[in-house]
Amino acid sequence: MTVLACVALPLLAPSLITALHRWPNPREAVTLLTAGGLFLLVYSLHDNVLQGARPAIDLAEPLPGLTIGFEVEPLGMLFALLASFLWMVTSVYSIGYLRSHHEWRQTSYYSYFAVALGSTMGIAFAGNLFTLFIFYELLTLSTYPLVTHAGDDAARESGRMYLGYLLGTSVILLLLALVWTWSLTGTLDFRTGGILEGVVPPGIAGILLVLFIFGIGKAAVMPFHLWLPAAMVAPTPVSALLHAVAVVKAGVFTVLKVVIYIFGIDFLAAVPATQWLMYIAAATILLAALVALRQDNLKLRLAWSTISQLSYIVLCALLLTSSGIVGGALHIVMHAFAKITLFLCAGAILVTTHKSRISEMRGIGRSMPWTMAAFTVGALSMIGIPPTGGFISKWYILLGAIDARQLIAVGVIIVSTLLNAAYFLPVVYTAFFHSPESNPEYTHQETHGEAPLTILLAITVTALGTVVLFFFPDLPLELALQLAGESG
Amino acid sequence: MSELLGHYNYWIVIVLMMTGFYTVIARPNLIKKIIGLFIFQTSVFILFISMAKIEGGTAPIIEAGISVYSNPLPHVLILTAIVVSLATTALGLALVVRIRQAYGTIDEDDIQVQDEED
Amino acid sequence: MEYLIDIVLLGLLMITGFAIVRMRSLLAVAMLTSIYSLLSASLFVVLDAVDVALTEAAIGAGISTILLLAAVALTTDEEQAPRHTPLLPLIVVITTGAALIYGTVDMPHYGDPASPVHRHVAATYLHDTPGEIGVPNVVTSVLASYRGYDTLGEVTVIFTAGAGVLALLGYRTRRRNSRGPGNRKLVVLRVIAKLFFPLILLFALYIQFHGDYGPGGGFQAGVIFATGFILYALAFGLGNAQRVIPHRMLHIMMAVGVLIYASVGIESMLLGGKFLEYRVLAEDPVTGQHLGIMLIELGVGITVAAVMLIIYYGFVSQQRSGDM
Amino acid sequence: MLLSNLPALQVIIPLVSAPLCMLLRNPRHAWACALFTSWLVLGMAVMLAQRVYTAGTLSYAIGAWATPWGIEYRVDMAGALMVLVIAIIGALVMPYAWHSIQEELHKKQTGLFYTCYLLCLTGLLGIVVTGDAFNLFVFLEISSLSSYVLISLGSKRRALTAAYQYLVMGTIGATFILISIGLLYMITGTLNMADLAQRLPDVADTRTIRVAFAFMTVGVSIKLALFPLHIWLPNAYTFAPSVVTAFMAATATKVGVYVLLRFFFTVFGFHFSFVAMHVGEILMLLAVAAILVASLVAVFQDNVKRMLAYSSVAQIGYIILGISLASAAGVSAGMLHLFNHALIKCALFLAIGSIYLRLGSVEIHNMHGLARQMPWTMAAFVAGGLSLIGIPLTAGFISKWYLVSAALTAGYWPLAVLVLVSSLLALIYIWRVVEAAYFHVPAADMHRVREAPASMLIPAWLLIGANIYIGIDAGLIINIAQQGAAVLVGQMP
Amino acid sequence: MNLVLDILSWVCLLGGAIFLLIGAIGVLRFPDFYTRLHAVSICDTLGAGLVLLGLMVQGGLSLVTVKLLLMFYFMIFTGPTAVHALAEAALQGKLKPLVNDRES
Repeated sequence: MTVLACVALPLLAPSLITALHRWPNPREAVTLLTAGGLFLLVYSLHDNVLQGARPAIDLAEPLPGLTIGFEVEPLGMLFALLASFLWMVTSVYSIGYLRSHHEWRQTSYYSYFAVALGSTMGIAFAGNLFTLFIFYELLTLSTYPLVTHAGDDAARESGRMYLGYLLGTSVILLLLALVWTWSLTGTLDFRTGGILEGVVPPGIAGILLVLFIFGIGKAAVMPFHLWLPAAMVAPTPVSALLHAVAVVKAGVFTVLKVVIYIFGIDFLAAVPATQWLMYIAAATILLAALVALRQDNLKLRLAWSTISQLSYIVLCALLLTSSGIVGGALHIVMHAFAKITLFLCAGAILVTTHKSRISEMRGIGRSMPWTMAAFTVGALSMIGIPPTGGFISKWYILLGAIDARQLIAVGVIIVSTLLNAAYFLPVVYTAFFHSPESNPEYTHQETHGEAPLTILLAITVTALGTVVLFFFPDLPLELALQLAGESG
Repeated sequence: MSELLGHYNYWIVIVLMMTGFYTVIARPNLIKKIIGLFIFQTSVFILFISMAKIEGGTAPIIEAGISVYSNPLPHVLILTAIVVSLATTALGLALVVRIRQAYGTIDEDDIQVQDEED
Repeated sequence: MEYLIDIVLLGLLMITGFAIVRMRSLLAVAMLTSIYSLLSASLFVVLDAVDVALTEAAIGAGISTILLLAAVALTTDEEQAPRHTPLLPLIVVITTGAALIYGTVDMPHYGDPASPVHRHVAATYLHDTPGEIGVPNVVTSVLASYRGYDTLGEVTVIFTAGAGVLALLGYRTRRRNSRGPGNRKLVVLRVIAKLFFPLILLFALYIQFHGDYGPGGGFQAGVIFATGFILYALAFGLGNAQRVIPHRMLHIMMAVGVLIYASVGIESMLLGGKFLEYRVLAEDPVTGQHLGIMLIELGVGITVAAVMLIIYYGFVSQQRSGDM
Repeated sequence: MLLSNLPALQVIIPLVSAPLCMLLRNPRHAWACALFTSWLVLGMAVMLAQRVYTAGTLSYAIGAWATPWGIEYRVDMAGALMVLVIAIIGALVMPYAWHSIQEELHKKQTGLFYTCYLLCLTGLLGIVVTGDAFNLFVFLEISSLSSYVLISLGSKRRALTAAYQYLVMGTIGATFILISIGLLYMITGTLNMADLAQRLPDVADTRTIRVAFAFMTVGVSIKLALFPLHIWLPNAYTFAPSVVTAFMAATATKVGVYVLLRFFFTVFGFHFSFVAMHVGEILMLLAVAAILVASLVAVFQDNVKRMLAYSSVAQIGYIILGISLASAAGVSAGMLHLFNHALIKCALFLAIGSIYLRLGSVEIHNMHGLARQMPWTMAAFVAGGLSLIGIPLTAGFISKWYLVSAALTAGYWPLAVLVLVSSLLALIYIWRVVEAAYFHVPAADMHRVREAPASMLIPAWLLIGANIYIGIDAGLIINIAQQGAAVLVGQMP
Repeated sequence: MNLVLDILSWVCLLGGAIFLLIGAIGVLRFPDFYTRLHAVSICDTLGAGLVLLGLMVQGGLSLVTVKLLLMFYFMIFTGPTAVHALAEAALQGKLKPLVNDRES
């Protein structure tokens, strides 16, 4: 029942939000309350899940044999916790951001935001692939208005790209894979050990795997990654939550689910295609990192780094080792915290100084120490330097790679770590150790203090989170281990 | 030879049909098209009626002392079909008149030109 | 002998057909069309289809020609030469024709008594009609009773056409003074028209009610009835004709005809039979059949006459589009 | 009396009310008459479907003449489904009609409009329920003639040429069908479909029957606008009055498909049609062409009505594709899509109709910022569009799902891909409208535009509701479609 | 006796046919509209008349003959009227008769 509430609550919130569109404060209050309520609901679930309970509920049966139903399992739990927690943070942030930016259409912004979260919950708790697909599409559609929120030509342009890539891949490749799997096995349920084993010859399974991995466009495996930079026209909080947490993570989450519960890692070991896909993921990691190096626009650099980080998780899934799975699951969390911190900082800089290019940010650290400090923490975590959460996930990923005897993977991870350092540390350096006067077009009267309070609050929380996760990684770790245990 | 005697009128009827059909699809003039349809349909009627004909039969009106009658059913069908074709012709011509009033021409190509203009 | 006439008529038909394709003057083409259907009517007579012949002569050669002439008069007489070479149409036509010819090869021979057409259903009609329906004209019995429902559909088609022409052309009731062309000069025509008008109506009634025994029936009667009025309108101008039968009345007639037909069917349902089961209309089935057939033929006649007149009025009341 | 005569009454009631409707002088009365009739028809259709669902195929001998001699009415599950579709659409379109007809038609024509609408309804119903080949021709003509008139009543002058084009092509098609019926009769000596089906196998190997089959296929294909013969459709749908477009898009072509099914499976029989004549392959080819070409053309249209018309051609392609698979799964998928597409397209055209009523134009470039002014209408349009694209939780998704799985089980995976790709094309052309309406700065005089009246919104939203309901719980309709397919396909391997 | 009747009827029929032929040729050969009307009028008076007569002889005293008589009656009324109407129409259409103006 709680499960249903988790999905329903954010989906119903918009009605109230739109009803209150004349009175901003109550409206924001509603958003915050929903976010908080949602987190509490999700949190209340996690104990039983840790006990091994799998609360499930079936809603409807659109087609004979295909149900819309929910079931909570460790990975979904982890994802749901993450998303709902960061939604709270981001809502606080959004309020400060939108108000100081005097954005238009704030009501619809909050409504769609809530819907997006609701569909994320749906994805997290989906009881079978069919349900997951439905909410996957719903997420795409509900985030489209957020991406095009600006409403100008550039926004429409990248909106088209966003929709085209995500719907295109999902409708053509993913749906095909779904129907095919269905007509082969007659079911789309998530089963430990997978449903395809023994039904499908490895050749077909290979084709299916390809369809799935590329069909899940949200995982942004090359060559289906371009929507992610395009989507950066969205307001920063949107990019922050949706493109560091909800959307992209929904993608890799789906990949993990498919690999574990549809194919089953033992079965995949027999499928040759897995190797090649892993190499593609590896290539994505490196290439994206290289592109990120050359970006001057901060948000774009973050976007490209996201692409490369996502492929870490895909890689983990395809390593087919339990520690690899753990690493992937953990990396979802750690990367989320780190990346959202970075995005929020970028947003903070944009709001207060209206600067988006790194080259203009000389000495910005002196005027905005808090923000840039948080940024540094995020950057360290991305690189994987203790004491930040990033270190833990990287650790497990490396373990997984070594277990799988994938030297290439090991190499890729190490190299990409260096690249991460190469494109994040310069930002920190410019921010702190250059004098503002050295900025091009520097003017004396440009004087700005720190970002608004709500924004700072949000940033601090996430930054702290990043650190805390290094010292107390128990909750995500347990869930991840449980998952690994299930997947065998 | 018997083949020829047995089917010659079907063949002629087919030729007639095709004359009508050709007029419909090849001629740009709207009235001419309607006339073509009319010819086409009338020829089909002849096909039906000639299939109803029976060797040495008479009109299907029961009279004493006559045993062989032609088949009445196609006659009935064609009575219906004739009326249908009349209805079509009337409607088509009405449309043509209206088109002339709206376009000032009843030539397909001219109309096409005008349509591309607006 | 029959074969000879048959072939001659078919030959004439072909000539006319080709002439129609070749001719440019639409007026001439219209007349040729009427000749075409007159020829086919006489061919029908040769083929023992007297009812069809009568209908074709009345409808094809009569009304359609009038409509064609009216349309030509309202639009234009000259047909422009086709701009593009008719290659594609030729191919289409030739393939279609070839397909049909190919199909004829396995057809039963012309007039062959053994062909299934004569064996299966029709034989029963010819055999049972005297007993079940009791009218000598089998065509009428099939038309009105065995397949009476088709005929209802047919009346509906005509009704549709009437409604359609009404919706498209509407009508303007001409003032009375507009008495057609050149008043004094028409005196001969008018006298003759006066003389023939009643005769034509009488003939229409004869066709209407003689349908059970000889060729004829509702359609032919209706058309002839309408022609009488068309003649009147030609001679005395549309205004007067509309004074004799006003438009509103035509609407009512056209609707009432269909309603009569359908209500016969519904009546038979109410009497516990199926739709259009005439035999329940009277205690003696055959009388019932007679009654039913007479009623529906009446309905047919009324609707057809009304629609024909409505169409005619519709066309004639348009003024030539050149001067508008 | 009523129950036993239900099949006949289903057709007779609208037939009788048409002349009555003509006699009514006042447009409002005529409208009321048409409205009442179409709701009555819906009621009877439901009863009929329910009876067929329980009692199986109904047969009704008109005039109580035994089958090969009299005309038989025959309603099986597939027929009941069709009747239901027609009746539902008719009943929903009528309340909508009042405002838009008042707006688009000359006052003197309105009464006749409703008359012709009723006649069209009669014709379509008659085609579906009849079991007699020639009777089918007659009712086909009734529906065609009335639809020519309905189309020609459009407000632009091109409506006239569109109607004329349709008249010429339609009559050619009808004459082809007539020829085919003649040839069939010539060989078998009967007109009753069941009787034909019995007698055909003995003579199936004659050239005459082959030609008859070919002519029937071509003739009907013109009526249902199968790809190369679809030329009449875009103009007709674009320039007809909005109501007519909505009604015909949902019913006329569908009935054509139904007739095709009837002749392929019931009359000629599966073996003759698909094994001897290889019609499956041909249809598949044409369907693929239709889907690709029509969708592509639709992408480049500025006039939304025309765009939807082309999309209709593509959607008909889907239906035919399902049939051409010649498997029970394929046919049921086709029928399912037939039903769903009727709902979708009707809803879309109704929405566009309301837009035309208020905006006075259906060009995309005039719709900038329309969503602010007509939120409900545009919402309906978007919902219908999503269903057309085949987004989950909509009817379109269900039928697309079945189509794809049927193609896969039949081993044609490229077809599956094709279907999905073309649904992406649908996404593109729907989204052009959405972007214009939602994400463009409103045009200068846009503020004058008001939301459409409730009488026009409710029907559209009822259809959308049906869409979503089917998307969430399609059990019943799938069941009906499969039963219908089973009846048609019958003893198919 | 029968033979005589047959011969008689055939003579009439053939005569009628010949007149019709003449009329047709006339319509083709005569110079202008009004003169052609003369040719036409031959057809539906003598031509058709004789044919009908021949048929009556064939029919003998029966209903057929009565009908044929009626037809004849119609013919002699309609034919001239039609021609007259045509001529009127032509005149109203300002169609000048072609007159040989060498004498004048």
